[in-house]
Amino acid sequence: MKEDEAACVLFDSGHRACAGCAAAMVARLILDAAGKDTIVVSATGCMEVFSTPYPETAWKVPWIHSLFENNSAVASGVVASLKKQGRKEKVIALGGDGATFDIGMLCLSGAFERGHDFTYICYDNEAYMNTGIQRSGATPYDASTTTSPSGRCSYGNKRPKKDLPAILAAHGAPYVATASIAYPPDLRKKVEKAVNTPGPCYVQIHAPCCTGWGFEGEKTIAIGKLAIETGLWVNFEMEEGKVTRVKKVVRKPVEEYLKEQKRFRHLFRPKRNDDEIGKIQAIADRNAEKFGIDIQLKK
Amino acid sequence: MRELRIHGRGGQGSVTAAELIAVAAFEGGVFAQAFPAFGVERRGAPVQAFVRFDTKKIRLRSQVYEPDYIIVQDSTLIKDVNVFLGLKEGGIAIINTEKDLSYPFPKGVKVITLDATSIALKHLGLPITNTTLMGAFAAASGEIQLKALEDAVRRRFSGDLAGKNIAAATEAYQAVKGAA
Amino acid sequence: MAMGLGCTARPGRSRENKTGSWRVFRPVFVHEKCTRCGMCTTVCPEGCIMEDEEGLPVTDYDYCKGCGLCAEECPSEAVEMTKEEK
Amino acid sequence: MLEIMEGSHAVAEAVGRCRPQVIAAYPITPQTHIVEALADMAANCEIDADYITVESEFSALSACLGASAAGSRVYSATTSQGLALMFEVCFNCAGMRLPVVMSIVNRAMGAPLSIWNDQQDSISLRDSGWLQLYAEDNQEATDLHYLAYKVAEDHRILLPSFVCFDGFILSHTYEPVDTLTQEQADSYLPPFRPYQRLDAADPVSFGLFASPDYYMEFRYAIDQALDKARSVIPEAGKEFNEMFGRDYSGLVEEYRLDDADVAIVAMGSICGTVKDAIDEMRDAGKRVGLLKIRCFRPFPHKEVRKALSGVTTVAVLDKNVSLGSRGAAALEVRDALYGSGVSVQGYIIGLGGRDVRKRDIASVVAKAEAGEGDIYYGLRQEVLR
Repeated sequence: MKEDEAACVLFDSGHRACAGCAAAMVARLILDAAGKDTIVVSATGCMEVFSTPYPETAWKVPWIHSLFENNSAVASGVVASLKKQGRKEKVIALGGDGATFDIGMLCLSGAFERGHDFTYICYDNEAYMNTGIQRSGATPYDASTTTSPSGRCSYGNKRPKKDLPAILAAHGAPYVATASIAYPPDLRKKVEKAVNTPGPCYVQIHAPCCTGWGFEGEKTIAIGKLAIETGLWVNFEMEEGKVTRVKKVVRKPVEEYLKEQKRFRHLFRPKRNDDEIGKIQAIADRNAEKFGIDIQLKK
Repeated sequence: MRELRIHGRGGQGSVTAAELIAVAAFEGGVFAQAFPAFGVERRGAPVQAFVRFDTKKIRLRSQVYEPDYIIVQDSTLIKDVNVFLGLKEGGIAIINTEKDLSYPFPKGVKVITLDATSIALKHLGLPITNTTLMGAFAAASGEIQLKALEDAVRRRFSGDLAGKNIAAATEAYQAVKGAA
Repeated sequence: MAMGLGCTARPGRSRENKTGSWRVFRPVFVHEKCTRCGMCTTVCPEGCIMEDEEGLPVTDYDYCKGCGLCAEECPSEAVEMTKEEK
Repeated sequence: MLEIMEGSHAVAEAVGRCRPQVIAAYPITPQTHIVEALADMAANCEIDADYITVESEFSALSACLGASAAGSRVYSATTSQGLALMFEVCFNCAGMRLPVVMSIVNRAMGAPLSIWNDQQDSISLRDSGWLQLYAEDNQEATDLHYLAYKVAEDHRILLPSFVCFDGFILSHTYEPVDTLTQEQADSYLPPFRPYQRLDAADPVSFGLFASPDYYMEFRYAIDQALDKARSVIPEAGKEFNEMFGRDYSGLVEEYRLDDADVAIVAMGSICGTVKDAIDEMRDAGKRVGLLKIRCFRPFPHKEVRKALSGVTTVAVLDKNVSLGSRGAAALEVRDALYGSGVSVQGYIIGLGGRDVRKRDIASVVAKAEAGEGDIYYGLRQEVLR
């Protein structure tokens, strides 16, 4: 069996994700990288719901869902139990950005501080999709969601994304990485590295949501690529707190990413809002400077 | 059933005294129960602890309201708390003081005063009077034997410290025995 | 049938849910153009594109939701989306 | 062999002898002495457990849930606000049929803040699917842990269990306790044998979501298991008695109830004081007895009805109140005696650590006989004006 065929094996067909769902791709790709000797602890969220309506499960590895906010704590217990039993399975805690950035932050911080040997994977679709696209701490600046709608006196979400990779690196995590479903081989490599690094590791995967962001399902990967090409999402690796690898790009203006998505439509209609687009461009510029992602073209 | 109420201040070891007295009594062959008046008191605030002694299993869980004995770890407490409240007629009050107390003690109560602080300072170098007063209690009440008290102290404190506490308790024991 | 104690399930059951009926457009793989790069297999959110013995993509239409990602991402434009006849 | 020790330490020793493989707990008064003692045992290799020092009670029980699902015997302890923080996980453990055992060192719920004893904390979790056992003294508090593991892990049950004992009143009291030796403990409690576990060799998905087509059946299954516990607990108690001579074979326990006119119904450490009060009342010619509820969940309706069939008046003492209604035990007892003609009076008593004395028990009995019930007993007069 080829490597890519194996990808289909551990996360089964028949799940109920939207057509073109990035989260479903995440599930397949991370299991492909981690292998069958992996125990997955899922938070409540879109992925959990679309993959496990009783009596159906799409998971072919041992899998457990308890609550929205406790996947890191449940994973701590699983890791402790395996250690006592002398078992060698790898443990992945999996959650969306709501579970990870917001409600599960306490458990996540506790588990990382204690140094349990597991990998936390956040599939980051930048809002609460399961409950109907409400803002989270991962929602980007100016994105319109159902709880941060654009309106006569609002341009959408008022705050930029929380810098969770830096927070977890500050906990002493040996390996922290960001990845995107737009670059599957890179994603797989990072997950493989994370699960094989002792101690608590974190991988945050950009997972564009066609339903929540407002684009057609076949564009999921194209949108993910644009996020990286505009500098609004940076793929990087941090080892022992230091950035060691960054994906460089020839940057495009942010509006090429923004205009493809309904959640940013208010920045272009009824008339173009150069001020706000400029602020988002400034976020991308800061990212580019901070991580040094710009490829300098020879003149 | 006989009951003891210990009045002290947070940090003076009243709870430890109650526990050690119960341990000594139990080792001496009776049922015993010790518990603090559970509080949030910090160092210096008035506290209480209780001990019960009986020849059969003790089931009662309320605090001690009509004690047979009281121990007052610090005579200044008499001004703050009615330490004699409910003390039975014929009961014994053991009070740590260096002065002659001019206090209208309840009638029919045997009051034993001793300068436990000086004894404690002499043996321990610290004004912690709980083990000293335990020696006095053993002598005055007969509820616990000095030997059992020594064993209880050795179980709680190690080596040198146990020895010092036992010396303090023994001096108080002999002082009270001698006075009787 | 006995229910899984504590609401548990064993693998395999999700396959009873045939999501192929969700489809409006059907991917048709033009093998003549295919370079066997495996991109369609990798990106399929359903995990329902396999490779045959020659490395050519084969879709399990029981599960394909017709999202079109395979067609969109195919570097050789070897997947055509055609309207499903219902 | 009887030894005198603090309740918390006796419980910690018993827990250690139950050989938990994973312990996760967060300190809270008055539970601290138990988890400190266990940490000490772990630090000295006296127990072979992974001790997880979690950042909250919520994570404590979540970690226990994960470890239990992965196939380990687990332990936690908490009280009051800590238990409230675990609320969500409590329902989860029961729903996922994980035999977690947890000590509840009963304490009042805020606000107002109180560190003192009543049983509002565990009673408030009565609908969560956990077994609930209540101890009268420290001997029972230790022994019930062995029993709880035995019953919880029984494949006919597979439910988590609280072992409840009164904060401070038992946890901080020195009294003689007979702790089992390791050999005795091992002979009674076999190693944990999970019914199913997270295992790559045999993957299972735990904690699926259930549509309206299935949900009720899973709740019904929990209730069936609780009903089964009505016979499995006595079975385990009988075995304990045969091996060690202490009898926990009853879901309830009777004290001088045979010819009683008035029965007091109570749970936990107050039962000791009630027994002493009954002896005094008996000496004065009053025919009074006690029905102690050891097992509150499952509630032993049948046993209660049988035990109270001969009395005319029942006074139920509740160290809890279902605000807007009555004390939890009073409601259950009234349900059990429905149609029997027995008068059931409820008394909310000892909330927030208010001390309960023998004379209070006598006063409750007098009130019950006079038909004055369903009251808070012993309120300060100023609130009644």
